[in-house]
Amino acid sequence: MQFDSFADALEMAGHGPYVWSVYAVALLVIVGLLVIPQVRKQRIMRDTLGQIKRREREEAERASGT
Amino acid sequence: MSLATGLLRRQLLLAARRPAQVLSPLIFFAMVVMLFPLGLGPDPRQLAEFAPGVFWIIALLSTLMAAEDMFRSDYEDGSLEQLVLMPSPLFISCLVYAFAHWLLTGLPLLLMAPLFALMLQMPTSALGVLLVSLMLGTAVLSLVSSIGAALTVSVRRGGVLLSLLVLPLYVPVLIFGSGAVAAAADGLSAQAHLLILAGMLSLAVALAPFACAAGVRISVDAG
Amino acid sequence: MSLATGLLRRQLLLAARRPAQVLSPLIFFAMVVMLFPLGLGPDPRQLAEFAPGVFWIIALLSTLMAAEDMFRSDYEDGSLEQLVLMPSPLFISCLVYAFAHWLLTGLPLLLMAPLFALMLQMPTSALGVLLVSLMLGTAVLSLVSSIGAALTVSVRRGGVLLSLLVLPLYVPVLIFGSGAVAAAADGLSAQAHLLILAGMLSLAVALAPFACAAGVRISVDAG
Amino acid sequence: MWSFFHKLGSPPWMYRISGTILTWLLPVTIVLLAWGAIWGLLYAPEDFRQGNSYRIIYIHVPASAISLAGYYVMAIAGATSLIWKMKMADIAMRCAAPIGAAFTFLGLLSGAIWGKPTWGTYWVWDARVTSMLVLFFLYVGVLALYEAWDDEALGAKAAAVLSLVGTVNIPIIYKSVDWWFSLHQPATIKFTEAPSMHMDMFQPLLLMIVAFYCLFTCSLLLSMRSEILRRESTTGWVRKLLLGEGAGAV
Amino acid sequence: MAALLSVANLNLERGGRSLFRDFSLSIERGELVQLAGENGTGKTTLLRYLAGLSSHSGAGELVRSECSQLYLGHKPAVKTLLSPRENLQWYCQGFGFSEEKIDSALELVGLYGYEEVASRTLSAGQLRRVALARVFLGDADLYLLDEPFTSIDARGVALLSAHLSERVNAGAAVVCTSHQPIPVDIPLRRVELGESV
Amino acid sequence: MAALLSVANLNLERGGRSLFRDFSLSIERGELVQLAGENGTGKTTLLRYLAGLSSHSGAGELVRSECSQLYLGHKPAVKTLLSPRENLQWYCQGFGFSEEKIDSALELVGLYGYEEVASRTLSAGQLRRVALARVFLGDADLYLLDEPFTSIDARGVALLSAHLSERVNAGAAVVCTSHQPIPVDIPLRRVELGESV
Ligand code: HEM
Ligand SMILES: Nc1ncnc2c1ncn2[C@@H]1O[C@H](COP(=O)(O)OP(=O)(O)OP(=O)(O)O)[C@@H](O)[C@H]1O
Ligand SMILES: Nc1ncnc2c1ncn2[C@@H]1O[C@H](COP(=O)(O)OP(=O)(O)OP(=O)(O)O)[C@@H](O)[C@H]1O
Ligand SMILES: [Mg+2]
Ligand SMILES: [Mg+2]
Repeated sequence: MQFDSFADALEMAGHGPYVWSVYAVALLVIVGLLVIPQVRKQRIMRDTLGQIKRREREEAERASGT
Repeated sequence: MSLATGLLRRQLLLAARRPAQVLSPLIFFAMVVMLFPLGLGPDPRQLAEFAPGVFWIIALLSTLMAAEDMFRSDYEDGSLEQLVLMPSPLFISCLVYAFAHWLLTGLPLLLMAPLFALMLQMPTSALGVLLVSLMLGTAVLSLVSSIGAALTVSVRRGGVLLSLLVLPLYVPVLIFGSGAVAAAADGLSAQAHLLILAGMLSLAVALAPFACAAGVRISVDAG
Repeated sequence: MSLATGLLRRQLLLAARRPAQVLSPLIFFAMVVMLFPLGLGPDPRQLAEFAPGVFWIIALLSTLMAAEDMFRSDYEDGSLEQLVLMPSPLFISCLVYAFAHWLLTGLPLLLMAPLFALMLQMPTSALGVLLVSLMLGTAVLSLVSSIGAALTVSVRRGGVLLSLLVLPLYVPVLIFGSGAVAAAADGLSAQAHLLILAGMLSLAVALAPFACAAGVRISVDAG
Repeated sequence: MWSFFHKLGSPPWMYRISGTILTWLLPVTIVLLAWGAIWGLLYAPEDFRQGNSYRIIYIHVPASAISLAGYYVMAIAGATSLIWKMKMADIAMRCAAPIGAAFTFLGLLSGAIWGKPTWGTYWVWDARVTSMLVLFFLYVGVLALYEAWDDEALGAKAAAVLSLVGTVNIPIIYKSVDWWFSLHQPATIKFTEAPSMHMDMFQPLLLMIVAFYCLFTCSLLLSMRSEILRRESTTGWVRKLLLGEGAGAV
Repeated sequence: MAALLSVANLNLERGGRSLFRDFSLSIERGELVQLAGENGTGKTTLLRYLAGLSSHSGAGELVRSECSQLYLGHKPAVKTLLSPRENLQWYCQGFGFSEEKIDSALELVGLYGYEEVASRTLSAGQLRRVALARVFLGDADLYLLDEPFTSIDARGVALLSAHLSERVNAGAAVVCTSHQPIPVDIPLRRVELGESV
Repeated sequence: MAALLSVANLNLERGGRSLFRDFSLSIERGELVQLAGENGTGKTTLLRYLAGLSSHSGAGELVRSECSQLYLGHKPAVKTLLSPRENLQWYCQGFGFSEEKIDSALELVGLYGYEEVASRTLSAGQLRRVALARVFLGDADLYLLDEPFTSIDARGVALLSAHLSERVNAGAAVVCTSHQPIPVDIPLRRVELGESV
C-alpha cells in the first residue's frame, strides 16, 4: 500500500481529483458496457415472450372459435 | 401564438427526427475545429491567434449549409402553399423559421464554443465576449439567410441575383464579430463591436421577416 | 463511353440551370478569404504564414458543401433507379458523378486560386505548387465525397451526416495539401508531398467508384 | 473448417456457445479489472516525475489500445457480412461499433484529464491525440449512419461499406498525422516514457490490458446475445428457449 | 344567395402562353363543380388562382365572400419525416382546428395502425391519404381540390366522394379537378376548359 | 415457351410488416398483367422487386430470361431543370437507344411545342407524359409500369393502352399496376394482391 490513510489515497498529493475522476468515469463505462446489454436482453426476452403467448392465445381462440 | 409554437415544434421535430441528428451538428463543429490545427500546425500560440476567425468561419459555414434547406423541402412537397394560406400573418412564420434555423445552427455552436476555445487555447478572459458576439452575430446570420432562402427556393432567374444581393450583408457581421473577439483576446474593450452587432440584430429582426415573407409569396406564386 | 459523356453533359447542364447552387461554395470561399486579413490584422508576414493552411481548409469545406447535392435530386425524382437499371456498369457512372462534382467545385477553385493567393500575400513562387496540389487534392476530395453522398442520399437531411462521414477521410489530403504549399512557400521542395497526393488520387480513383456504386445500390434499394 | 464456419453463422449455436463462454469469462473479467485497478491505484509505486497522476495510465493505455483493435474487429465483421452475407457477422458489427466508440471516448477523456497535471492543459494537438480524435469521429460516423436508416438490413450494409472505407483510410490517416506532427513540432512535449517504466508499474498495466480485452469480448458477446434474440424472435428455437427457461427468468 | 366565389374577365397566362381569355366562373353554395380538360389546359393554374395562391399570372376580377376555404394541391403537403399524426397536428395548429378529430380522420382514410410510422415509409396512395385526411378534420365552406383521386384505390374514391356530396348537401361548395369521373349521385356541374382557346 | 419472368416462394416484408408469403407469379410473352389491390398492399414493392431494384426486402426465387426491360416507377425520373427533349436524350444515351425517335415520341404524347421548355413549367400530367414518352422510344420485351395513368387525361390513357396492347400482340409482356380499369380489348390477367394475406 502506497498510502498511509484513506484521506491520503483520496488526496494523492494533489493529483487525487484527476486520478479518481478518471477511474470513476472508467467504472461508469465498464458498468455500462456490461449492464446495458443485459438489461436489453431482459427486455427483449420479455417482449418476445409476450408476443409468443399472445400469438398462441389468438391461435387457440381461432381454433376453438371455428 | 399557437401557430408560432406549433410551427417551432414542427421545425424542431423535423430536425430531431432521429436522436443522432441532434448531436451531429456538435460533432460536425468539432471536426471543423480539428481541421485548423491540422492545416495550420499545432503550435498553441498560433492557434490562439487564429481562434476568433475559426468560430466565425464555422458560423458562416453552418449558416450557409443549412440556409438552403430552410424552405426547400416545404416548397417541394407543397407545405409552403399551405403556410401561405394559413390565417396568421406570414411574417411571423418567417420569424419562426429563422429562429428555428438559429436554434439548430447558432445555438449548438454557442454551446460548444467554450470547449473549442479550450481546445484552441484561447484566453479564457475572451470567452464572455466570444459568447455574446456569437449569439448576436449568428442570430443576424440566420435572419439574413432566411431572406436569401425564400428567394431562391423556386428556381427562377431573378432569385439567384437577389440572393447574391443578400450575401454581402453577412460581411459586416463577420467583421464586427471577429473584431470583438480579437479585441477581447488582446485585452481591449469589445463594447463598441458588441453594440454594433446588437444594432444589426434589432434591424434584422425588424426588417428581415417582412422581406422573407415577400420572398416566400413570390416563390409560392411561381408554383 | 457514350453513357459517360452523356452523363457528364447532363450533369453540367443541370448545374448550368441552377447557378445558385454552384456558386454558393465559391462565395463561401471568397468571403472567408476576404475576411481572413480583416480578422488577423494586416501583417503580411503572418498572413502569408497562415495562408496555405487556411486556403486548404476552406477548399475542403466548400467541396463538402456541394457534396450533399451530388445524388440527391436524382434520388428524389427517381433518376437514380433508372441509372441503376442502365446496362453499363454503375461504377463508371459513379466516376462520372465525381468528375462532374470536381469540375463544378475543384476546377473553379483552381481558377480562382491565383487571385486568392494574391489577396493572402502568398509568395508567387508557391503558386505552381498550390495549383498542382489543389488539382490532385480536390480530385481526391470529390471521389471520397461521392462515397459519402451515395451512402446518405436516401436519408433525409443527410447533410450533416455526410460531413460526419467524410471529414475524417479528408484529413490526409488536408495535411499533404497544406504541407506542400507551406513547403513551397518556405522555398523547400514539395515534390514528396505532391507524389503522395498523386498516390492518394490513384488509390481513390481505383477504389472509390466501387464503394460509391455499392452505396448507390443500397440507397436505391431503400426505395 | 467449413463446418466451423457454418456453425459460426448459426444463431442458436452462437447463442449457446457464447453463453457457455460468458459463464466463466464474465467473472474472470470482473476479477481482473478489480485486481488491476486496486493494484494500480493503491499498490503500484509512485512515479518519480509525474507523481500519482500517472496512475491514470492503467485506464488510459488499455482503453486507447482497444479502441483501434475494436475498429478492425468491426470492419472485418462488416466485410464478412457484405461478402458472405453472414448474419452473425452483421450482428457482430452492429454490436462492436458502440463498444469501440465507448473505449475510444474513455481513452480520449482519460488522456485529456491526465493532460492537466502533466502538460498543464487539457488539450494538445499531438499526433496521437489527433489520430485518436479522428478514430472517434470514424466510430461516430458509423454509428450515425446505422441510426439514420429506417431499414436495419440496409443500414447495416451501408455501415459495413463505410467501415471498409475507413479501414483503407486509417493507416493513411495515422501516417499522415504522424508526419504532420513531426513536421511542425520540435518535440516540446513528449509523453511516451514507456520503455523506462519500472517493473512494479508495468505489471499492473499488463494486467489491465488483458482485463480490458476480456471486457471488450464480454461486452461484445453480451450485446450479440440480445441482438440474436431480437432478430430471431419469431423462430422456433427462441420460442423453445423462452418457454423452457422463461418461466423462471421473466 | 350571393356567390361564394366568382371571377370575371379573367386573363391567365403561364410561360408566355395565354390559357384563358375573358373567362368567367361563379360558384354558389351547394354546387359541386368538376373542372375538366386535357393535360396542360390550365386546371391547376385556375384552381391556384381561385385559392389566392398565384396572383401574378392572371388579371381578372376575383370576388370571394367571407368563408373558410380548404385547398389541396397536386403536391401533398405531407412531410415525409413526420408521422401522419404529426402532420395533421401541425395542420390543425396552423388552421386553428381542434386536434381531437385527427385519429378518427386517419382511421377514416384507412390509416389505422399507421398513425405513428414515418410518412416516408407509406405507399404512394397512403401518402395521398394523409393529405386527404385534412378534408375530414373540419368543415370548410369552399373546397378547392386538385386531382384528389390520384393514386387512391376505388374504395378511397368512393369514400371521399360520399363525404364531398354530404358537404355539398350541407351547403358547401366543391371545385374539383379530375380526369376520372366523380362517382356521386348529386348534380355535378362540369366546366370544360381548353375548348374555347 | 419459357416464362419471361417468374418468381416463386417469395416472402416480402416492409417495415416489419409481412406483405407476401409464398407468393408465386410467372409472366409469359404475350401477357398483359394488371396488379390490383388496395393502397398499401404491396404492388409497388412487388414491381420493384421484379425489376431487380430491391433485393433486400424479399427472399424468393426470381428467374428472368434474357430480355430487355422497361421500368417506370411512381417517381417520374424526369429532371425538372431539363427540357423534355434533354431528358429523353439522356435516357436514350443511358439505355443505348437511338435518339432519332425522341421528337416523334414527344409529339405522340402530346408535347409538341413543349420540347424545349424547362420541365418544371409543365403541368402535372405533362410531366408524367415526359416519363411515358419513354415507352415510345424503343421496344422492350418486358414492361413494368407502376400506375402509368396517374394524372393522365382520358385521351392519354387510351393512347398508352393502345400502344401496350400492340406490344403485347407483338410478343412482349406488360405488368402494370393501376387503380383504374385499363381500356384494352385484349385479354387481361388480373392479379389481386392483399387478399390471401
Ligand atoms: C486526450 C489526450 C490523449 C489521447 C487521445 C491519448 C491517446 C493515446 C493513444 C492512442 C495511445 C496508444 C495506446 C496504444 O495503442 O498502446 C496512448 C498511449 C499512451 N499515452 Fe496517451 N493520450 C492522451 C494524453 C496522454 C497524456 C496527457 C499522457 C501523460 C502524460 C499520456 C500518456 C500515455 C502513455 C504513457 C502511453 C503509453 C505509451 C506507449 O504505449 O508508447 N497520454 N495515448
Ligand atoms: N420504405 C419503406 N419502409 C417501410 N415500409 C414501407 C416502405 N415502403 C413501403 N412500405 C410499406 O409497404 C407496404 C406496401 O407498400 P407499396 O408501396 O408496395 O404499396 P402499393 O400497393 O404500391 O400501394 P399504392 O396503391 O398506394 O401505391 C405499405 O404498407 C407501406 O407502409
Ligand atoms: N411554373 C410555370 N411556368 C410556366 N408555365 C407553366 C408553369 N406551370 C404551368 N405552366 C403551363 O401552364 C399550362 C397549364 O398548366 P396547369 O398545371 O394549369 O395544367 P392542368 O390543366 O392542371 O394540367 P394537368 O391535367 O396535367 O394537371 C401548361 O401548359 C403548362 O405548360
Ligand atoms: Mg393539374
Ligand atoms: Mg404503389
